[in-house]
Amino acid sequence: MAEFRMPILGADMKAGKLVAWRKHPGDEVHRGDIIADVETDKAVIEVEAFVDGVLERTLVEPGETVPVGTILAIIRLEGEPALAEMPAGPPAEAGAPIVARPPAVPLQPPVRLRVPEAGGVRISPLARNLAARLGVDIATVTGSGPGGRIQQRDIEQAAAAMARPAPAAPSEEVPDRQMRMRQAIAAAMARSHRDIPHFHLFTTIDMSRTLTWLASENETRSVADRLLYAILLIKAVACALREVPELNAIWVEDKVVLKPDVHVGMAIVLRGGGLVAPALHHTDRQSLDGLMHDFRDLVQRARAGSLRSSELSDPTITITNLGEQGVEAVFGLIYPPQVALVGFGKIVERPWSVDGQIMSRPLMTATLAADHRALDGFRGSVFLATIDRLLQEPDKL
Amino acid sequence: MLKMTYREAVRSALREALRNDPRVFIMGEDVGRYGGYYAVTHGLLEEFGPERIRDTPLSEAAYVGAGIGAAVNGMRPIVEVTTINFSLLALDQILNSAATIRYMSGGQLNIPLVVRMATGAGRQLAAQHSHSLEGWYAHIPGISVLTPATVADARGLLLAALNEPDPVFIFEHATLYPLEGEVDEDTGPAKIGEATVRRAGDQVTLVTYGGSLGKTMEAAGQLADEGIEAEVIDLRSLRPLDMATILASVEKTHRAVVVDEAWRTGSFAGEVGAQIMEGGFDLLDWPVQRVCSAEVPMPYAKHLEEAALPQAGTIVQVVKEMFQ
Amino acid sequence: MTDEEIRSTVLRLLSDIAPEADLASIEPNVNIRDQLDIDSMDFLNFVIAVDKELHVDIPERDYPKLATLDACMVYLSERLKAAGRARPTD
Amino acid sequence: MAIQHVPLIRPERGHALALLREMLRIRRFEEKTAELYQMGKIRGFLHLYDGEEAVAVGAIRVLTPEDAIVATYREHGQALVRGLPMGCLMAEMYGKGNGCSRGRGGSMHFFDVAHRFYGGHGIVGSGLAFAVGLALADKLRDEKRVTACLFGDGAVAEGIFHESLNLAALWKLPVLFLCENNLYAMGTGIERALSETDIALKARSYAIPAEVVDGMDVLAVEAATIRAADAVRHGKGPVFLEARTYRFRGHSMADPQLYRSKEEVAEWMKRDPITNFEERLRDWGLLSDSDVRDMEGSISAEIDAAVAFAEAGPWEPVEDLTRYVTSR
Repeated sequence: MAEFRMPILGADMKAGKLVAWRKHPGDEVHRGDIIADVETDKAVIEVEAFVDGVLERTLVEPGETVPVGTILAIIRLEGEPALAEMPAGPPAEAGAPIVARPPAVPLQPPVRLRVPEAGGVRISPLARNLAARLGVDIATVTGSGPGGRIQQRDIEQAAAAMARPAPAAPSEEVPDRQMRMRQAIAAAMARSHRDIPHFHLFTTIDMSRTLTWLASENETRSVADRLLYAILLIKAVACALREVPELNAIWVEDKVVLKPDVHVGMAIVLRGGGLVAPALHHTDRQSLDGLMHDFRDLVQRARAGSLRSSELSDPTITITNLGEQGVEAVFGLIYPPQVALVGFGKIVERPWSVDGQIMSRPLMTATLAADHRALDGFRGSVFLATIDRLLQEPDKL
Repeated sequence: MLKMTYREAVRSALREALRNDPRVFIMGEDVGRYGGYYAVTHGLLEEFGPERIRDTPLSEAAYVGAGIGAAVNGMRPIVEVTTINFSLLALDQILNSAATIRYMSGGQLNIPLVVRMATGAGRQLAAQHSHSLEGWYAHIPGISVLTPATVADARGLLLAALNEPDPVFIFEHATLYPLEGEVDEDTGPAKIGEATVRRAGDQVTLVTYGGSLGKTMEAAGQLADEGIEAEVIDLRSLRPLDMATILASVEKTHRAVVVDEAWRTGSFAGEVGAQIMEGGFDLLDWPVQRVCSAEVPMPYAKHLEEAALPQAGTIVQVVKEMFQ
Repeated sequence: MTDEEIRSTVLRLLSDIAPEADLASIEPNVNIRDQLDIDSMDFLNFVIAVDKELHVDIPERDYPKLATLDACMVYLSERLKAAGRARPTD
Repeated sequence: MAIQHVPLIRPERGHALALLREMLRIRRFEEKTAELYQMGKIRGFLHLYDGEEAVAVGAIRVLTPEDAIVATYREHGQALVRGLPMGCLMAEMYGKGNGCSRGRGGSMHFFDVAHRFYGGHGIVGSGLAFAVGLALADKLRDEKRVTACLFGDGAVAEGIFHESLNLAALWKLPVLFLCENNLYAMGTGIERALSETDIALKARSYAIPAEVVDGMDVLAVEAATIRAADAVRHGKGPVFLEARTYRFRGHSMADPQLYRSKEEVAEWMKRDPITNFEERLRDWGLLSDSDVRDMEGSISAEIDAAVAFAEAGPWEPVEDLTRYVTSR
């Protein structure tokens, strides 16, 4: 029995359409006879037989498109008995009989890297730039790149390690990492205090509307989708920045540079001491659910020490929410090169006059530390008032 | 040592080859009776006769193809394609036959062929007669590409090419023919594939070849007056490319500028820059710079042509920016 | 679930939230948040984990009832009994 | 120019059978390669010789082992007649290391220095200049041998045709230009490609003696080639033969042949060089049925052995990828 398969009729043909049979079961077939018409992407081509015999049976109907190599018909060679019935079993493998190909060996000859004999630190320009920004001392970093070259991830890990004390590190190592992180924070805070003429403002915000709206909102949500009130604070700050853009800026080379995008940095306390303030990117454009998702992710990664350098280095303003730790008001230092720091204290039930009536209300102190070089007190107070107003219409956040 | 011009140095190598090897013969437009488009083959017809100094019809594809066939069949032809601008008509023969037949035949055929052609701009010949396309040829595996910049190399590299079993293409910058220089007639063929440090320096590496060597040396002189010691490397061959010499220099200087008369985009300078980055990333204190021709069909007017071409002043300015 | 099973589940979920904390020496009647340095994000993640693992949906108003480990045990066993799944310790 | 009809003398039996067998051998070989291509064993491009057998068999058998041959991508028949081992050709089309070009050339690029078979050239017309070069070297060294350059009517429209013929004539080079005019350059008929379709007349304009011959008649091609080769061998400069022939299959395997009618193909098939020559031999009492059976048997055995040789051939090791790029 000879198999008549869908032929390959061109250098890049993968499948063909059987247009018509020119021979039918029972017809005699001779070498060179046209047995079928097949349509390729070019046109219809007459397909010849390469054996002598009788067409036993066709397996594919005209109009069908099948991959090359598919059995189209069975030809009984001269002298062979007729087949009682078709051989059972799966249709022949669809593709053309793949001729065993030798494995392709990657042949890009490795480029021999010429490495400077003299010692000195080998570091990529990107990594050198990043180290400067994150205050990482490259001398202390071992490079994971070829030939020990220091790369971006080496700096990121060093920065994160500085920010996260190793959990179960052997005793003598903990103080070392702790000390390095303290040094980094110390350097930043010293620079902040030395260079930035701070002024501080605070206001008290009635949180009742925010909290009642949140409680009813969370009632309608499944457990996993519940929101924290901190998210509303973050969104309020982000939206307020739209109205007071001077605060969404950095101070570089003696002039304020307004930032087009709003990336609010959230101070995250790390267990066992230490603090990082990674950014929630495009905070103003995010939904509350988006912010909740991103904030949860940031907290997890901050604690695991795997924050990306961009998250660490590009917040345009920072929020510190020490209310959790029971503090009522925060008068903090700005993270350079930012020009503002927003602080939220804890929510306390207190007497509050509403339309002349004294009532008990959940009150929260919001503070603003700002760089007097970049803006004046008037704009700072407009900012805090805007936050207060936005929190009174939580449904619009 | 003998004082001679670049063209005389080429001629002396041709004459030596014709005398020593009966298989050698020269083919090209006006190489015989006219004495050569650049007078390189002047006098050879009288000495060696029309059989071996063959003027061809204006048929670049045919006489380059014929050179390939004759080389396969036991001869040692030296084909002069007048200028690189006319070689475009023979590109198929060069790429699909000369460079490919040895491989395609599974190593059975050798093509010991030398092809010489003038190249480059600087003589107000305008767009069609001023191309610098050696980089195209250097892209092709299967052939060698030589760019003699000095009188000594004009002779030494041609003699070396005649010892190669595979096709060699020699590009002689048109402005170099009248260049005066010293030649020691006893020194034999030069070494193919080795760059030469033409001027030592430890603050910046200037990589160049062929017609741009002069300007680059001039720039190095000006830089020295301003306290910057530049090392000048003459590639002498684009394929094979001597990266070892380049990287050894960059390790010392940490700064590299590649000077190449071709158009910047897709230039051979781009290839050298890429290989410096690949092989010497950690040596670099500054991104590799390139000084190439403006991306414009070569204008006729002198002041425009000079503005389009890389000049010593351009090189000096680019180097100084690397030292802000 | 027996009380013992509830207790070990609660401790496991807490350890997921605060891996560095030493849960063996946790004081059963002292506020969990202070002992384990847990903030509101961590506590919410704990509530979500309880819901996923024990299928007990803790409304926000009940949060104060889970201030300490003992309080958690009492609250959860009542909720599980109410749902017919708690059985008295053997 | 019309085809010169020279009265054909009856060939000697052995010679006649050899001519028939060579033509039949090409036809069966091409049939097998078509089958293997459709099965995916042979890939890439494949250009078959069916219908033009008389040209290769008539012309190439006349050449001596010292002569050289430059062919094109439709080269299977020429390579077989020249003596390249069938197994090596099949292995080359399989892309195997024991192919005549070590798997690097494929169907379009057979090379065999021992048989002075200087390749299939894939760029239309490029072989002409190459052949001129071979002949130039022979002339410079007074070698009394012929370089036969085979090409199709398509090459006639290329600039290199003009340049090569002019150079060969100008320098009186020992080249036998043999144009297989099969009336089509892929899908373009000759009357739609050439302002002057009389190719031999074109050749005469370069002061090259040119003759037209019936490319479907093996004896006619043989006779013309003997005359031409003799002139070339004796330093009279190049000679041009235009063999008017026809290809029964498409340009290549993917050719739907939209450019010609079935009737035209059928008409030409009546002049099949093999069946016609067979009939003539029977008329002359030189051929018996058993002769044909023996030929078919031995040819089919040779083909099966060639396929086995290719199937068993080793793949060129990938580590040798860059070998032969240069001589180093």
